[in-house]
Amino acid sequence: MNGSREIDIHVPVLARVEGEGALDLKIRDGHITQLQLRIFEPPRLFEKFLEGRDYHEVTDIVARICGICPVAYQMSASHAIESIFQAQPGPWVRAMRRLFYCGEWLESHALHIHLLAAPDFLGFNSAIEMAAQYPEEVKRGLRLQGLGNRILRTLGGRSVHPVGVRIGGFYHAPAAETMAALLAECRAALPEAEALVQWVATLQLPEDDQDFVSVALRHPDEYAFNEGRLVSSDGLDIAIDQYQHYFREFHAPHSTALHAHYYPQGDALDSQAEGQPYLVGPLARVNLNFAQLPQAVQDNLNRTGVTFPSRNMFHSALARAAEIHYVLLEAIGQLENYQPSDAPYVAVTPRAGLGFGCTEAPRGILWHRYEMDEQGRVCRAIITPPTSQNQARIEEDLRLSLENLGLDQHDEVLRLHGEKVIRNYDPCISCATHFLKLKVDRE
Amino acid sequence: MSSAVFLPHADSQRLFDLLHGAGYQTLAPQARNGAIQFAPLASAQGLPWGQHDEQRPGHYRLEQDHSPRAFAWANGPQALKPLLFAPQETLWQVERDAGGQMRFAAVAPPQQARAVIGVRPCDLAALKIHDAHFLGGARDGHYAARRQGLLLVAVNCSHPAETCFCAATGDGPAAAEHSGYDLLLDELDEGFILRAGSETGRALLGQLGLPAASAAQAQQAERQQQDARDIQQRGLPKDVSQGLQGQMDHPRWQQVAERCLACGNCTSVCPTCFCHSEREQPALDGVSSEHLREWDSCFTSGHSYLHGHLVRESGAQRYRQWLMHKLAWWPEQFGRIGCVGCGRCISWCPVGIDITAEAAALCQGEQA
Amino acid sequence: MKPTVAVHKFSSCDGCQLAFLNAGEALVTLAGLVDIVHFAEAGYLDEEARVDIAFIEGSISTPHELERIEKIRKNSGFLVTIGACATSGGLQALRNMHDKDQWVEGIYALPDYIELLKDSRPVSEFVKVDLELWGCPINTRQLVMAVRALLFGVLPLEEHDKVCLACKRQQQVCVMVTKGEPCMGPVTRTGCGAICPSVGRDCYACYGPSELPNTAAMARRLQGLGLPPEQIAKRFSFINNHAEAFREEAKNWQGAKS
Amino acid sequence: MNDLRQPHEAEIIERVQETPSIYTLRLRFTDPAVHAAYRFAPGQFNMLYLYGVGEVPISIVSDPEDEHIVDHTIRAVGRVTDAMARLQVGERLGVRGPYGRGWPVEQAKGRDVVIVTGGLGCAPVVSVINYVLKRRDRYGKLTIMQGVKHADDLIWREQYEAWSQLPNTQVLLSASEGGPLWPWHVGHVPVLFDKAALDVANSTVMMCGPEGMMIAAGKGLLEQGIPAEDIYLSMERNMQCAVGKCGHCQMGGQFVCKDGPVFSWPEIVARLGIKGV
Ligand SMILES: Cc1cc2nc3c(=O)[nH]c(=O)nc-3n(C[C@H](O)[C@H](O)[C@H](O)COP(=O)(O)OP(=O)(O)OC[C@H]3O[C@@H](n4cnc5c(N)ncnc54)[C@H](O)[C@@H]3O)c2cc1C
Ligand code: SF4
Ligand code: SF4
Ligand code: SF4
Repeated sequence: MNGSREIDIHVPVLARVEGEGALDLKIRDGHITQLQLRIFEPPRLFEKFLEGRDYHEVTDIVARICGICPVAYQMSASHAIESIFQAQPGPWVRAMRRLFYCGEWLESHALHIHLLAAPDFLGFNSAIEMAAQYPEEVKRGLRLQGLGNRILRTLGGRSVHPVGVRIGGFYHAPAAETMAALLAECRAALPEAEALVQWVATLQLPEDDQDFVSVALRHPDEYAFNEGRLVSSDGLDIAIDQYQHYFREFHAPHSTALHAHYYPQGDALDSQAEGQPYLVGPLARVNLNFAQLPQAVQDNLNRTGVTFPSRNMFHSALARAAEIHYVLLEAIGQLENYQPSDAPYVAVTPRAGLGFGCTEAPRGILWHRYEMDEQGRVCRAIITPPTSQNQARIEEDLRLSLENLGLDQHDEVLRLHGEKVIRNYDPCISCATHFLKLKVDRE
Repeated sequence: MSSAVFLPHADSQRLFDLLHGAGYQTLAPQARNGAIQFAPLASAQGLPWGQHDEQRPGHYRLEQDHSPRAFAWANGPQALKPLLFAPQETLWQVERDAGGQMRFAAVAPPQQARAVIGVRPCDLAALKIHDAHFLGGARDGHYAARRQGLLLVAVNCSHPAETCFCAATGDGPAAAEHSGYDLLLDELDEGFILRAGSETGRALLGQLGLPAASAAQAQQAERQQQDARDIQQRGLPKDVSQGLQGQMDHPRWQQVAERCLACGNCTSVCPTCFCHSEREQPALDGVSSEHLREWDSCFTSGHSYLHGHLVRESGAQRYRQWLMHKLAWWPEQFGRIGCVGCGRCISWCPVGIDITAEAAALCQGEQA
Repeated sequence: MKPTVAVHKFSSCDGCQLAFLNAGEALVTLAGLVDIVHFAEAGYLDEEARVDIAFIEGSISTPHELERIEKIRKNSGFLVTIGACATSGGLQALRNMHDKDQWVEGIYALPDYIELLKDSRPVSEFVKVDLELWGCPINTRQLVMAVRALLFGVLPLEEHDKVCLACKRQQQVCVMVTKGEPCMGPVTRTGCGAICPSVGRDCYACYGPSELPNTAAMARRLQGLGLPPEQIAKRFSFINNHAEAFREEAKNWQGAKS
Repeated sequence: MNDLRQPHEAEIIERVQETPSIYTLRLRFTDPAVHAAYRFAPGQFNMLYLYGVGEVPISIVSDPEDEHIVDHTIRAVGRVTDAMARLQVGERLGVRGPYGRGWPVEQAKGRDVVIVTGGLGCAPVVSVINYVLKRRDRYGKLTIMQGVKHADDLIWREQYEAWSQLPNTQVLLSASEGGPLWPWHVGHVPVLFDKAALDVANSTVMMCGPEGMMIAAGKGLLEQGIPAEDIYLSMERNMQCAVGKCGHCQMGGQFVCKDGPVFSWPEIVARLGIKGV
């Protein structure tokens, strides 16, 4: 009926996403002729700043790439540099890193669900508006977020740009009493996390069946987040140092962030062809590693009636809630076994070499590559954050879901749905622009 | 002098138990984060057995060896100061209702009888000064509340640090009678000689029913005290207060200011510094507010701020205020210099500025 | 009438805005005390609105950002910069010392699209700033103190003492004296709560220079601790590298021989 | 009684705008018992507390025998005093005090009183002027000397004119920079001393103002032959506690808050004129 309508939708600043981006959509003759998630955050050239800096400065620098997931940056960098220095931090550090990471997932996921995403599904502009009608839900969200922050502070001194991390481990080991108090808090919060999963399932998550490739870390013994191999839903299974053979970043003209594509056949480095979009993040992880979630988390998820792997991108919200449940259980486990350590880190000896680190940031895999000189200074660094990896997928999803919704819908409906789709990824635009690639093909 | 008794190291716990039995919480020195610090301690095992402190200007290291002693070190960054004069506390709070009416309420520090084990003679001397300052004139209620019921178990120094000069100020290394302790210890390799300095101390000591210390033990303690006195290298110029008068324009102030970070670490660790500022901390919703006080220092700009200008703008002026107050002006206020020779300001100055060296240079007049 | 508030983002990591979003219940209280009209991340969009108080996160690093900040200044009664990026140019001001054109060309396939001002600069170099909250990142306590004071109609107290004072008030043990750590506390502005020494490490000056920072004496001390000139320069040339006191001291050591 | 450092609530019962930046607050404690027990001497000061913002030391300018009121004349210069300027009648402040040692009004009995002020005027001396004027028979001649930098800086012009009309009272004004409408003297305060015809053996001098001015005036007065013990000055330093504990107001060994703010010349002279003390 209005198939010949000309629709131009321009959302100059996307609300409730981290960092600033815009959405441009042009529809001509019932077809999307232009669709861009434009990221105009000025690039901050971090990888360049890293050059020449000492290894012990790296964790403090990379934290500044992103205020929302600084821990992920610190962890990927630590792993990469430790691998070059051939340092083995040992089980205490590994356990505390998992706990630390739990704090970041909890804080970031709770923030996204309550402050950024839920208003979409309940019809509000902001969580603060929403709080008038859903005070308990919003408060529960703030409490969970606060608990995540407290876990981060216990090990990191503060929750944003934590200062407690060093190459080799942590600067200090919290006192046993501090950890006992934290344990009590986590136990008390567990029922809230369980309830949260059920609550998210009651939200009107749109039905939207799509085909996509999920990519995440997998670890043989645990639900992976701080180490593992890279696997995909179409059968990829590689070591993290192989990443650049299967994934490649490119500069899309409409964006200051680099996009990434997946090359299932490998040889991404010298391929002339375009690769394909892929998904990283909570839904990718739950889709790939559902079986490794603790039974309680699986049962709780199963009670929602949604089955994983899921092809509905909007089930990301549910995956995020399930991960909150999971990290609380994981944190409780680490805290129950806590013993303060006299050696919260291993001393490292700088060496020259090349190393890789890949961990699961709240939004998905965060891949680092470092070249160091023999004094332990950075020669070159490449950092690939999750949001740039998701960007091609977000644009693909936008196209598909808007078409599924029907392009004859009202502008306002299209715009809202488009924003909803984007927010569902919890894109972290600040991160996305904080990197730059040093080697670019210029054909 | 009250009679001395002997407590073998193996029975050290009896001292703790005695104090707990009398209702005291015990605070004692412990090796924490690389320094000796006072903290609650219930078991004698937690004492810093075998720890030594190596102190030099701007330098403090703890080392562990097989010494059988618990007090084979000089001191840590704290004296009694933080236990009585809290680094940060709420003095009072106020609520305001919708009609603008204010209700002020006192905030009392917790009431708890505390016993501090391991107080040094210089700490006792500093305490006397703080008692005069905070309890004399307008009484400071918060200090008074913490001071009340504080039991002091002092230990004479057998291992002064290189930075110590209490012998020069007359405040150590052995505690004088009537210097304020309830119990006084001399530590020997095999245990402690104990004596009481107050009625409370005597009563407590009586309960232990310990044998008298032998003459040989007493002699050993005395020799040890003498050695501790002799070993000290630093000192203050003779008549330092007099010597500093008229040196306000000395070029040395500028020279020291070139090294001084004006960070206030010296004033924070000094057991006699009492400066503090007050600050308001209103709740976000505006219905209540807390009035805080916190340690301040003559090295901050706020210390001498007057509307529109600072009385002490430069590092030289600020350093001069510190040293002159300690050594030249304090006698006007308290009848003695404000330095008890503990050496903390020397060790804990990040750049190792040495008050004894500065005083000596200044007292020599204009030659720097 | 409740005062109107906007939170604007420029070149930054979003970390300072989190002082709002991580405030917990205080965020709800705040929303009751003021009218938030623009705060994209929290869901409020009215960039062009006139407001009583504007909080600015991030440094000015593109021509578009320069236009925006000028407009915001015109529309705002009281303008507060939050964090190192907005108050001193941030970590990314490191690029001010390099030839970025070359960088960007070497990096992006389509460099024309990437418009950059020559430098990353603090807001105060372009428009009048009424209050600066230093820190990378600022924390909720600083924010609450500032908002509360402004609601009372007074200027917030400036916190510019050295980190050492806060460190000693918490009875932390000095990491420089006991471990020889190259702690920047003696020249760094307080406000963070001395968290680095409290976890046993050196302060790296993320709150910027304190009042009366004796950077020369600090640098010589670092040298005494065994740092080569290159590392001394890097101590000053870090999170607040563009703040004058640090920038000047760094210059004294860059390229110097040990 | 409460802790010495805890304020009592007081209500503003009257407010006078003296000049665009100077205002007077007339206060009464809301607790009648507190009000009844409150006593002060001229030259003493209170700590005024503005809810949620902070405290400032402010002199008391009303008459100590007027039992109903406590007046404070305040210049709006910064955080606290600017915000206090917005308070209206009926609003409340916290007050604690009185603190410090005031003017030597007892020792001055039967003698001439010489007031020397400078700069932008000085509230503390207003208290003593009012005190003397109210008890005219107890004191000899009252001489008020004020020096300002620029003619325009003189506030309370009418007030000075009114004082100058009173019997046995002399008002002398000088400006370092005069002007066409400046009928008085030009130069620093000491230029006034010759005009004052001081009875040097029988005068008590009370000074308040910038330190530099007080030093110059004090030296001039000594030259005139006034004994040092008869010269008093009111000092200003940062104050937090006002009870001699916080250490901010120290000038050498003196605590301005409790040993002063009024000092005799011999007590404080050693500390005057040294930058940084
Ligand atoms: C004994 C005494 C009596 C005084 N009497 C009067 C008077 O009668 N009328 C009058 O207008 N002013 C008087 N003052 C000066 C008055 O106290 C300051 O102008 C006032 O404190 C400025 O505070 P503010 O917050 O408005 O200014 P800001 O410059 O914003 O000062 C911030 C804070 O610094 C401290 N501070 C600043 N200046 C001074 C100062 N001069 N003395 C002590 N603390 C200071 C206060 O805590 C103040 O709140 C007196 C000062 C003293 C010491
Ligand atoms: S001045 Fe220095 S040596 Fe003297 S008591 Fe204070 S800290 Fe100790
Ligand atoms: S003025 Fe300085 S030296 Fe004197 S007590 Fe205060 S802080 Fe210590
Ligand atoms: S680097 Fe310094 S200023 Fe920053 S958090 Fe650490 S102690 Fe505070």
